[in-house]
Amino acid sequence: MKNILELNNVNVSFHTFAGEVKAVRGVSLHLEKGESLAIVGESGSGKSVTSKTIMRLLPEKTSEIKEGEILFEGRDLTKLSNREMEKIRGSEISMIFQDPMTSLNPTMTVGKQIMEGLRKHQNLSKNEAKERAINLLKLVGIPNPEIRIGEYPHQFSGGMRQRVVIAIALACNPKVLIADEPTTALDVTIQAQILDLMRDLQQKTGTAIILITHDLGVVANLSQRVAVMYGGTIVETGTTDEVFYNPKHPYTWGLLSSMPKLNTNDKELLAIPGTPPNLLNPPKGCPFAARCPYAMQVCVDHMPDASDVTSTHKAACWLLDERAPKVEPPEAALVGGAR
Amino acid sequence: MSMREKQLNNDLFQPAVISMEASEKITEESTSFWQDARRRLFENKGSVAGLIIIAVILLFAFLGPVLSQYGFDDQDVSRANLPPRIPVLEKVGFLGIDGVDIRGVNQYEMKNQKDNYYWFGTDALGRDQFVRVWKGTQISLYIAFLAAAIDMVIGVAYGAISGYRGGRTDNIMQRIIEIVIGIPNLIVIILFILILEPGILSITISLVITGWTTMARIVRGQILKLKNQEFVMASQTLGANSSRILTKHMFPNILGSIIITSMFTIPNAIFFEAFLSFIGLGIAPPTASLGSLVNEGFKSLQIYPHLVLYPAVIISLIMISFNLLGDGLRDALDPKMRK
Amino acid sequence: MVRFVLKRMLYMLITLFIITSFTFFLMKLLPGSPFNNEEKLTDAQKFILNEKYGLNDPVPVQYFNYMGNLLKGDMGVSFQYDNRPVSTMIAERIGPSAVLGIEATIFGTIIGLILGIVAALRHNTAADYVSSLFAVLGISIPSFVFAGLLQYYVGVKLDWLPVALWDGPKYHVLPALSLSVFVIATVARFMRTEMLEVLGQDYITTAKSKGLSKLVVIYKHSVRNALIPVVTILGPLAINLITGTLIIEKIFAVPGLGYQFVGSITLNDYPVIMATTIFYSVCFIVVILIVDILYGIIDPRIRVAGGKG
Amino acid sequence: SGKNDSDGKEKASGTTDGEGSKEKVLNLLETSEIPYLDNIMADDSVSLNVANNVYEGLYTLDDKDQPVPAGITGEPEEKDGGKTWVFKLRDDAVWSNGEKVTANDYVFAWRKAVAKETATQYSFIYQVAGILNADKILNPEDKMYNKTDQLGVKAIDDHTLEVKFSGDTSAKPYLKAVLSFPTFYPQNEKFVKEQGKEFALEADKALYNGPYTLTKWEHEKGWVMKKNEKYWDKKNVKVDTINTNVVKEEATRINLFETGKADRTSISAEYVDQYKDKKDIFSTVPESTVFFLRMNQKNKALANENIRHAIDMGWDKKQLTDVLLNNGSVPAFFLVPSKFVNGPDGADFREKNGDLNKGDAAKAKEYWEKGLKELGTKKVDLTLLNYDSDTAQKDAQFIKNQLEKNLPGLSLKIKPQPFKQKLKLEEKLDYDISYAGWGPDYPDPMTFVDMFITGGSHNEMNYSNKKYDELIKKASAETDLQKRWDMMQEAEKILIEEDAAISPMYQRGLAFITKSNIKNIHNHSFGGDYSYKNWDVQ
Amino acid sequence: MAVVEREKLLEVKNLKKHFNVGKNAVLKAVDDVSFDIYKGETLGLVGESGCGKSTTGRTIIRLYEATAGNVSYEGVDVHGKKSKKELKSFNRKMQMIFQDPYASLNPRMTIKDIIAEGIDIHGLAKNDKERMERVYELLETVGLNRAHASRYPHEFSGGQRQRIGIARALAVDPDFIIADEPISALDVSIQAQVVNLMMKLQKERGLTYLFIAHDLSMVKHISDRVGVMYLGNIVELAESDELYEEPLHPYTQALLSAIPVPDPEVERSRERIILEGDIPSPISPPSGCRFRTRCPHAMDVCASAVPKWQEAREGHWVACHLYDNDLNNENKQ
Ligand SMILES: Nc1ncnc2c1ncn2[C@@H]1O[C@H](COP(=O)(O)OP(=O)(O)OP(=O)(O)O)[C@@H](O)[C@H]1O
Ligand SMILES: Nc1ncnc2c1ncn2[C@@H]1O[C@H](COP(=O)(O)OP(=O)(O)OP(=O)(O)O)[C@@H](O)[C@H]1O
Ligand SMILES: [Mg+2]
Ligand SMILES: [Mg+2]
Repeated sequence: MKNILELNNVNVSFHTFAGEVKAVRGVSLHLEKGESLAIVGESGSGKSVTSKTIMRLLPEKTSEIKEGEILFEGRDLTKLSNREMEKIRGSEISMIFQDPMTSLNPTMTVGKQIMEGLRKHQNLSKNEAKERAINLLKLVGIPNPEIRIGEYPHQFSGGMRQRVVIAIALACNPKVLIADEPTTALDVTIQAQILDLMRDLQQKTGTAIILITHDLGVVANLSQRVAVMYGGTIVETGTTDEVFYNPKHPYTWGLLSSMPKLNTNDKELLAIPGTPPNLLNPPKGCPFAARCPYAMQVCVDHMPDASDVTSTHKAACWLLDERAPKVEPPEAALVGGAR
Repeated sequence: MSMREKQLNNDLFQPAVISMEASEKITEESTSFWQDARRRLFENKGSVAGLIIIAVILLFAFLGPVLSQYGFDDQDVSRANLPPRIPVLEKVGFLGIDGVDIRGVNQYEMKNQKDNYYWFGTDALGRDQFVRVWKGTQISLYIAFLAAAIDMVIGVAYGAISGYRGGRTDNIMQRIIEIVIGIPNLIVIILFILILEPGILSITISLVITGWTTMARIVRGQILKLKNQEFVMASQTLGANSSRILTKHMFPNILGSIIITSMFTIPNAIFFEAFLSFIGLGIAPPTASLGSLVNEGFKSLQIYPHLVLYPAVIISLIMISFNLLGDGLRDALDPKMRK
Repeated sequence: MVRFVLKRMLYMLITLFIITSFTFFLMKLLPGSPFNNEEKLTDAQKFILNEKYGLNDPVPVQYFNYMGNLLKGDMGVSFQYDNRPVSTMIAERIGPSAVLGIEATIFGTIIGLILGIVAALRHNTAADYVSSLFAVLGISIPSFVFAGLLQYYVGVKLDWLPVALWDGPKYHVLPALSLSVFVIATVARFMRTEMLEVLGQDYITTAKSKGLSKLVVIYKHSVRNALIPVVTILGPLAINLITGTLIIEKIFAVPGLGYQFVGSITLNDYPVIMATTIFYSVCFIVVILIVDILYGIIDPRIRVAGGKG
Repeated sequence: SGKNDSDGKEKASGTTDGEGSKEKVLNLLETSEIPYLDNIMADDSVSLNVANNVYEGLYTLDDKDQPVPAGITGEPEEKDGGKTWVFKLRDDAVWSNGEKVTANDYVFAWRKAVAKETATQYSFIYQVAGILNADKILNPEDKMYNKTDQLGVKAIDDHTLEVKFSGDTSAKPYLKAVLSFPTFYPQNEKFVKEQGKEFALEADKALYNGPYTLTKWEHEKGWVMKKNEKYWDKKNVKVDTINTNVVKEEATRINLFETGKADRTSISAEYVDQYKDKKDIFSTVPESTVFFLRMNQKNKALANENIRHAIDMGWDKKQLTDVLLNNGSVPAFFLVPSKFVNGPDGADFREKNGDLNKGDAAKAKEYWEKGLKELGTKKVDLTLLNYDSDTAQKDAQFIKNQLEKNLPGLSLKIKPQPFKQKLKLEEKLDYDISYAGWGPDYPDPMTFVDMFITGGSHNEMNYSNKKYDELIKKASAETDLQKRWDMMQEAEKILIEEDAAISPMYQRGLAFITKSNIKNIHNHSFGGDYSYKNWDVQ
Repeated sequence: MAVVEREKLLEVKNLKKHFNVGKNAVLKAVDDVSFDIYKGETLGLVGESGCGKSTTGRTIIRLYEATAGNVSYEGVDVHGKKSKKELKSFNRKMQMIFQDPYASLNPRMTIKDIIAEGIDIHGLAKNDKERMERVYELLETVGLNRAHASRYPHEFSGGQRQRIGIARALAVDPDFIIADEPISALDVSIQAQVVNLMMKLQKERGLTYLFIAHDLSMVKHISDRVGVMYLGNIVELAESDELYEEPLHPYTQALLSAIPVPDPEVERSRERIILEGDIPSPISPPSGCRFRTRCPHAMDVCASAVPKWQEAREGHWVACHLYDNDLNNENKQ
C-alpha cells in the first residue's frame, strides 16, 4: 500500500450554542509516502479542522467526527483509544501550528519542549534527549544550539520560534508531518529558509508532508500535489502542475486570478465576490454556487461529485458534466506561460 | 456516471443567477449592545435562576416583615427561644419545624404558646425570628449593594485613572494603594465609625474606604491591557477624547471583570459587617443584619440551632445567586456568547 | 536582579515610613487613653501614668521620639502587659499564627488548585458544578460558623481531634482547616478561570500534538501558566492568614498575633499597635516582592521585562 | 521543668495515683493572659487572682471573705491611739529562692507602689488605707510628691514592721481587708533590683512566697502553678498542680469542659438553659458588682426627678435577670450589693435599706406623665450609651423595648461604643443614659456610696445633692461605726429613693459549670477572685 | 521618468521613535527615517515583521510621540502643539486602517456604532436618521450591506472586518489614509477584494495612501512608489516598477528574490538569495549598516560607517555603501 494516510468521506461537526457547525463535509484525501500535499482554500474552509481531525486534537466536548475513516498505515485513527492516539501523535504523525508566537509554552525552555516528545516516544535518557534536541536545533539552523536550548521562547525571534516548532514536530522522525500555515507570520526571506529546510528534510527522511497555506507561491514551491478546499469540502485535487496549469473548478480559478502578478500591471485584481457559505446551515448544493459566475440551476440543490479529469486530477463541479455548457477559465487564472 | 446524475434534468444545466444574500439571514431589528446584553442575560439559565432567587429573597425581605403579625422588635421574654413551627408543615415530622426543640421538648406547650406559630422560631428576647431574619436581609442586602456600588465608583475610577494616565501618575497612585493596604484597616474603620456615628452608612463607608484597592488594581490591569488595543488607537485617530474612550471603549470591555470582582466585594461586605458585630462595632441594636444574626445565634448553636440556621442559609443563598448572576452577567456582556 | 531587589527595598522603606507615620497619627486619634479603665483614674494618677510613658509630650514630639527609637530598633514596651517589650511579644505570637497560616495556605492552595483544575478540565459537567458550588459556599459561610461546627462535631461529638488549645501538631488540624476554607474557595475559583483560559491556548495543542498524555499536559503546561494570577491573590491572602486572624485564633484559643492586634487597638496599647502595623506592613511588602520574584520564576517573560540588571 | 509540666497537662484532672503519691490536678480556664505578674502593678482580675495565690501579704481572705493573718504571727500592736500599727512577721515565711521574707521587703514594696516611676493604677489603695503621707506622695502638686521615703512604713527589725496611718484607723473597719490586697504584698528588694526591667516578665523572673509558685508561663496561652514546697502552710494546700489555659471564646470553653480538658468555666445565659438542670455541675455565685444606668442630668429631661423615677421603675428588672442574664444575677433596687458586708450589728447592708424605688409600670407611667407635664413636652428622645458586648446589647434592647412600651412618648436609641470611647463619652458627659457597673475596691459600702459625691471622679452624671455630700463626708471621718453605717444607708436612700440619680439594674451573678469532684470553691467579693489554697479535688 | 512637480502632502524628516523597555534599554523601533508623500499617490512601505513599519505609521498619525524629527502635513507640523479644534480637524484629514482586523474593532460595539464613531465625534450628522444613512452608505461603499449594521465584529470574516475598518476611516472623509498591513491577515481572494476597494476609493476620492505591508507582490500592485525598511531604517525608496526591476540594496534584492511565485515551474527553476542569520535585535542593532550582519556584500566600511541616504538614480534613493558616491566613484558613472 502506497498511501500512508487516507481520509475517506470524513465529516466533522462542532456543537455550538448556535447549532451544529458542519466544518468538514465529506472530505476524502490520500497522502503517499514521502510526498507533499498542499491544502489551499479560503479562510474558514476547514483546512485546520481537517488537519486537527487527523491528529485527533479537536476539542473533545464540542466536536464530533460524524462519519468517515482516517486510515494511517491501514489503522483507522478515529477508532483508536486516547492512549493509542498519544503514541501516534508526535512520533508517527506530528504537526506544526500556524502561529509561532503562541504555539510555544512561554514558561518552559525551548530545550525541554523539544525533549518532551523525545523522552516520551523514544525512551531516551535526559542526556540523550538533550543531545538529540541540540542536533535538531542545529538541523533547523539555529546557531549556538547548546546555549539556546536553555532559553525561553520569548528570547527567540519569530523565525527562530517557528523553527523550534518545526524541530519539535520533527523530533521523532514522524512519517507524516502536517504543517498548518507554517510561514504565514514570517517575512519572505525567512519563509524561504524554512521552505528549503522542509524540502531538505523531506528528501533526507522521506517524511510525507501535508502543507496548509494561503500562499500559492509556497504551494508552487514545495508541494507535489494540491487539494483545494471550499466550504468544508474538497473542490479540486491534483498534482501541482495540474491544478496550477489546468484548473477545473471555478473557485480554483478565482483563487489563481486574485493573485497579483509581479510581471503584469493590471490595475484591478480579480476578486471573488461575496462571502463564503455559512457552515451552520450549509447550502444543499455546491457551496461555491452563490459566488460562482458560472453557476447553474443544478448547482443550487445538488452537490456535485468529484469527477476525474485525469487519474490524479479530480474536481467537484457540475461544469465538468457533459450536459453543462463549456466554460473556459478566465485569462487571469492562467498561470505563467503554460498552455 | 452515477444514477443520480442521470436523473437530473437537462434544464438544470442552464446558467443561473444565484442571489448572494440567499445564504445570509437578514438580521433582526437593530439593537444596541446593552439591549443585546439584557437579552443574553435572560437566556442564561444560571443567571435567571440567580435572579429569581434574589427576587424571591428581596420580595421576602420586604414582604416578610409585613406578613408576620409581629414587629421586628416586639419582645416578650415569656416566649423566648422557641424553635420554629409552621402550620401544616408541622405535621411533617422530619422537617423539624414542629416546635419541638433538639432535646425533644415541645417548647410551645411548655411555654403556653400552643396557638402561636413562629415560622423561624424566636430569639432570647422572644422576638419573632422570621421578621428579624427578613429585616436583617434588607440590611445585609443594602450593605452589599451599597458596598458594591461604592467599590465600583471609587475602585473603578481610581483604577481607571491610574491605568489610563499611566507613567508617573500610575506609579504614584500604585504606591498610594500599597500604603492604604499597609495601614491597618481596623484602626481606620474604628475611627470612621466613631466619627460618623455607628450605623449602616458608616460601616459601609469605612468598609469601602479600605476595600476598594482590589477593584482598583484589577481595573488598572485591564485598562493597561486595553490601552494598547488597536480599537482604542483607532478611536484616538478619529479624535476621540479620553472620556469617550473610557466610557465607550474601555468600560464595556472591563465590565465583566468589574462584575466578577464585585462578586467578591459583596460577600466581603456582608461578612465584614458580621465581623464588626463580632468585635462589637456592628449595626446598632435592635436592628440586626444577617451577619449579626448569625453571629449572635451562633452562640446558641448547640441548643437553639434555628437561630443560626435560617440567617446562614439565606446568606448562602444570596451568595450563590449573586455568583450565578455574576457569571451570567459576564457572559451576557460578551457578545461572542450570542446565540 | 540584585539591583531590582535593592531598588524595590528602597521603595519599601519609603512606603513603610509613610505607613508608620500615618498609623502613628491615626492611632493618636483613637478615643481614650491607654490607661482609662472602668476604674476611674484621678487626674494625678493619669498624669503620673502619662508621664511614665511619655504621653504628656505633644504628639509631634512623641512622634519624633518614637521614630528615633524605632531607628535604634527599639519598639517600646506594652502598656497593657506590664513592661513587656513589644518586639518579644510579637516574636512570641507570630509563631502560632504563622504556622497556622502557612499550613492553611498550603493545604488550601493544594485543595483549591485540585478543585479548580478538575472544574476546568470537566468544564460544564457535574464535577465543575460541584466544585464551583463548594467554592461559593466556602466564600459564603462565615469562617466562625465553619470553625464552630468543626469544633463541635469533630472535637466534641466525634472526639477525633482536640477541641482547642495549642499543644502540638494535632492541635493545628481544626483551626488550619477552618482557615483554609476561604483559601480553597478563592484559589479554586481563580484557578478554574485561568485554567480555562490556558487550556484554550495554542501551546496546549502543541503539547498534545507531541503525544504527551493528558496528565502531563495538565501539570507541565497548563498549571504553571495558570498559576500567575493565582499567585497574585495568594500573596496578600497568605499574609492575612499568617499574620493572624482574630476569629479563628479566638475560637481555637491559639496564642497568635491576630487577637493581640485587635486587643491592642481596643485597649489603645500604642506601642503594640505600631509594632504590629510595622510588622504587618513589612510582611506585606515583602510578600509583594516575593510574588514579583515568583512571577519571574513562573514566567520567564516577566523576568526579563522586570529586571535586566 | 517543662517536660513534667506538659505531662501534667495531658493528665486528666482530679487525683492520679502516681507511685505512692497522689497528684491532684486542676485544669482551669481564663479569658485573658496575665497582664502583670508584679503584684504591685496588678490591676485586673487575672493578675490579682494569680498574685493572690503565688504571693502572700500581711493578711489574706478566708472563705468568708474575712481578713486573717497570713504573713504575720498575729494581730498588730496598736499605738498612738490606733494611728500606728506594729506587725510581727512570721519567721517561717520564705521566698521561693530560700531567702526569708523580711520587714524590709514590705517597706521596699510599699515605697515602690507609690513611686512615680512605678505608676501603678492601684496606688490609690494606699490612700484608701490611709497610710501616712501616701496622698501627698502621690500628688504631683504636693511638695512631698514622689518622696517615697516619707511613706508611713518602717522596718523596725527583720520581723517587725511599723505602719503609720494618717487618720484614726477605727473609722476604717475595712482596713485589714484592704491590707490583704496584692498591692500591699512584699517584694524581695535584692531580687527585684537584680532583675531590673525583666522583673516578673516571665515565670522564673519572680520570687514567690504564696501557696503556689508559677512554674510555667506561656504568654497568651496559659500557665502552670505548682504547690509551693517552701510555703509555711503547705500542709493545708491540697491541690498540687493548677493548669490554666487562656480561652477567650465561650463556646470553646464549654467544649473544652465537655471534653474533659477543663474542670470549671463560667457560662453565659445561652448555655445556662443547657446546664441548669445538671445540679452536680451547675452553680451560680453572686458577685458584689452592681450594674446601673447612669442618668446624665445635663440632659434637660433627665434633670427632672420624676422622669428619672419613671425610667428607673419603667422596666422589669426581674425579667432581665431571670430570662436574659439567667446566671444568678438578681434584680437591683440598690447601689450597695447584698451579701457584701455586714454592719457593726452583724446585719447585711440590705437588710435595713431593702429595695429602693421599687415600683411597677403603672407607677412609672404616673411619674412619667408628671415629669412630662413639668417639662411641658410630650416626647422625649434619649440615647443609651452602651458597651459593645453582645450581652450588654441584648440587655439594652430589652430595656429599650420595655421603657418605650411603658413610658409613652419616650424614644430610646441604643448607641454601643467601643469601651474606650464609651469611657471618654462618659467623662465628657456626652451621653444621656449609660450602662455602667461598679465592683468594690475594698469591703465597705463606702466604695460604692462615695462615687456620687459632687465632683467625684466617678460622678460622671452631673449629680449633686448637698445632703448626700454632707453625709458621705461625715461618714468618712466617723469613728462610731454604727453611726457611720447609718449615714451610708441614708445616703443610699437619698441617691436612689429620693433622687433616683441612677437606675440600678442588677447585682451580677456568675454561672459556672464545675466538675463535681472539685470542692471548697469560694469566690472572694473583692481582690483576687480565688484562694486555691482552700480548694480540693476528690 | 518625467518629473512632474507634484504637491507634497506629507513630509517626514529624520523621524525617530524609541521605546524604553526595561532598565536602560532603548528599543529603536524607528531610527532616522525621512520620506515624502505626494498628493494622490500610494507609497508602499515593506519590510519584515518588526522592522518598524507600524511604528512609523503610528508616529505619523500622532499615536506615538516622536522621539526626534518631524512630520509635517500640508506644511503644518503634526507633532506641534495644537488646540483641540486643530487636533480635531487634523484627525479628520488623516486616518488609519489597522493591521489586525480582529483587534482593531471593539468586540462590544455593533458595526454601526463603530463606523459612526467618527461621525459622532466630529458631529457630521445632524440627527440619528442622517447618521444611519451615512453608515449605510459607507457600508455599501465598502461592499457590505445594511443588514450587517447591528452585528458584532466577531460575526464577520477577516475581509469583512477589514472593510469595516476602512469604512470607519472613510466616515470622516479623510484625505490621507495610513493603511497598516490591511491585508496581511487575509487570504488571497479576500486580499484582492480589499485592495480593489482601496484602489477604487482612491480613484473616486483622490485619496493618498501610505500602504504598509510585507507582501511585496501586493505592494507593487497598489503602490506608486515603494520604500523598503530594515530594522528601523528605510534602506531603499523608488518608483515601484523601478524598484522591482532594479533593486539596488542587497536586502531588497534578497527580499524580491525570495517572493514565491505561484507557478510551479518558475519555482522549480528559481535561484534565491538566501540571507544567512537572523534579524538582529532592535535594542542592540549592529554598528554601521544594520544589514551588514546578513549582507552577502558586506565590507569593512559597513561595520564602521552608517551608509548615507542618497539618490543613487533619479527618484531612486538607497542607503548602502555599495552605492556610496565617495567610496566607489565608478558606480556613479
Ligand atoms: N472549536 C470550534 N467550534 C466551532 N466552530 C469551529 C471550531 N473550530 C473551527 N470552527 C469552524 O469550522 C470552520 C473551519 O475552520 P478551520 O479552522 O478549519 O478553517 P481554516 O480553513 O483553517 O481557516 P484559516 O485559513 O483561517 O485558518 C470555520 O467556519 C470555523 O468557524
Ligand atoms: N509600544 C511599544 N513598546 C515597546 N516596543 C514596541 C512598541 N511597539 C512596537 N515596539 C517594537 O518596535 C519594533 C517595531 O515594531 P513595529 O510594530 O513597528 O513593526 P512592524 O514593522 O509593524 O512589524 P509587523 O510586520 O509585525 O507589524 C518591534 O521590535 C516591536 O517589538
Ligand atoms: Mg486554519
Ligand atoms: Mg506592524
